Amino acid sequence: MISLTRQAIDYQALTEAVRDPQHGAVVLFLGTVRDRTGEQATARLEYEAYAAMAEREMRRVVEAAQQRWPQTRIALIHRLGTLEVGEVSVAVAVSAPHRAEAFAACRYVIDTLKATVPIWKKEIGPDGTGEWVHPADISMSDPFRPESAV
Amino acid sequence: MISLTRQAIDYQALTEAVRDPQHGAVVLFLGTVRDRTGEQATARLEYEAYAAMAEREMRRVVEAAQQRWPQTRIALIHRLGTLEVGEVSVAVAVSAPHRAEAFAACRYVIDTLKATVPIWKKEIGPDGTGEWVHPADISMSDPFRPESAV
Amino acid sequence: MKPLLIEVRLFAALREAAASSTVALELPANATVGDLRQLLVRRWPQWRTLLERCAVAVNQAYAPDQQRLTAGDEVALIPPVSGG
Amino acid sequence: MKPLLIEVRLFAALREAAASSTVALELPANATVGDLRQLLVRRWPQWRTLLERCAVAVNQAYAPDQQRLTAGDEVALIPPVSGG
Repeated sequence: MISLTRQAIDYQALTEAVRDPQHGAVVLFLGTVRDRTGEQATARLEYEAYAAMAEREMRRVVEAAQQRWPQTRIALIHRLGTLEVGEVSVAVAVSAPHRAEAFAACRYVIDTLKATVPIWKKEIGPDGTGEWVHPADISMSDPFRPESAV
Repeated sequence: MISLTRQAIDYQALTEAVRDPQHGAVVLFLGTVRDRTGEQATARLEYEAYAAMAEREMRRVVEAAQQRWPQTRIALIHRLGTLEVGEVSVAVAVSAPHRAEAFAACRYVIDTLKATVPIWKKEIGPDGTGEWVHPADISMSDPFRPESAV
Repeated sequence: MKPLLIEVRLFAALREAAASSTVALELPANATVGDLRQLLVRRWPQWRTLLERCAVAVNQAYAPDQQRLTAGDEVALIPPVSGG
Repeated sequence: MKPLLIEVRLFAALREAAASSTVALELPANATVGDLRQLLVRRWPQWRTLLERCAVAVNQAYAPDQQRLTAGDEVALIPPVSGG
């Protein structure tokens, strides 16, 4: 279960999709829209993706996590379009036999997604003006292949 | 929202209880009943608590986490009674401005709960015989006050 | 001085072994948590290993062996926990 | 040899700056990803800083500057990402 969506994210369905009678631990991460970034008030966000490549990269991230933590089950969904404050922009659900792997794999997936998957957000302020977020601390051209942030 | 319950755990309600427009991250941990422990098949578990003290210790754990990560919101619930394979025995929901604190506080709460809160499980096998789990690696009498496992 | 009558709560394996959720103990006045431990091991030598791995809670908080017991204290034996 | 016609996809701040979701480039045959970068900086010197921080994707995978481009490649400029 790896996808992009323009609908509200059903994180309970995502969580149920990874549960397993052989597993004792589930970790769910939700990214939610904050009402501000630093000093700047945020009214809403707009997410845009290079959709075909983003889905490929999301699968790569999940496969890399499963190579490192082979017994995990992982589901990943990212929202696109306009999101209001408080809405869920991304959800990662991981189940594993024990909690250490579940926490580690969940953290790896969200950190790597944020570093490598071609999705961008535009922050819209209360006055309606917006700005694309292109973080200065990610240089994607060198090295050419952005790798795990873990 | 800190409690013991004999009903199935509604982890979505727990998660919604900690969400906050000032927070960008939510981490949920679920402990679930595995179908085996090592070589031993498990049919179900029975959880027992020293209920009044368990609730006090659960509050202590959450307060300790919130002292260490002051901006977090935390909810914690533990199930008691008979649980079938696959059911949720414990849920910890944490929201925070950023994901690093949300992951760290969630991990701290479940690790410390497992080390200090007076709750016990009995593993019932397919033949109906059961055994209380009293882990050998936790010596609770020395030091007398079990502290964080983090 | 009057002896101290303490009812100790039992849980999990200890509760099942004793077939009771409490045990009544008579301790000397000014007895400590450590004295209570020793009395329990003398009464139940067959459970010594588990008893030595238990914590003692007084009034719903973990208590050190040096702590003095008082009439009316709520006392419990806490075997190694396995919640979660 | 025939020149290489490449349509480059644009996203986010670059798409808005160019007021278009693609830009068409004519490159020498055997051009590399690095050649494409240089041509873009010459065409849009005012966006040099952002262009230099972009990755290039060829056929939906990140590509190094040394990689040769081929007719029919799906090419995209990937500004620093901010999903999550």
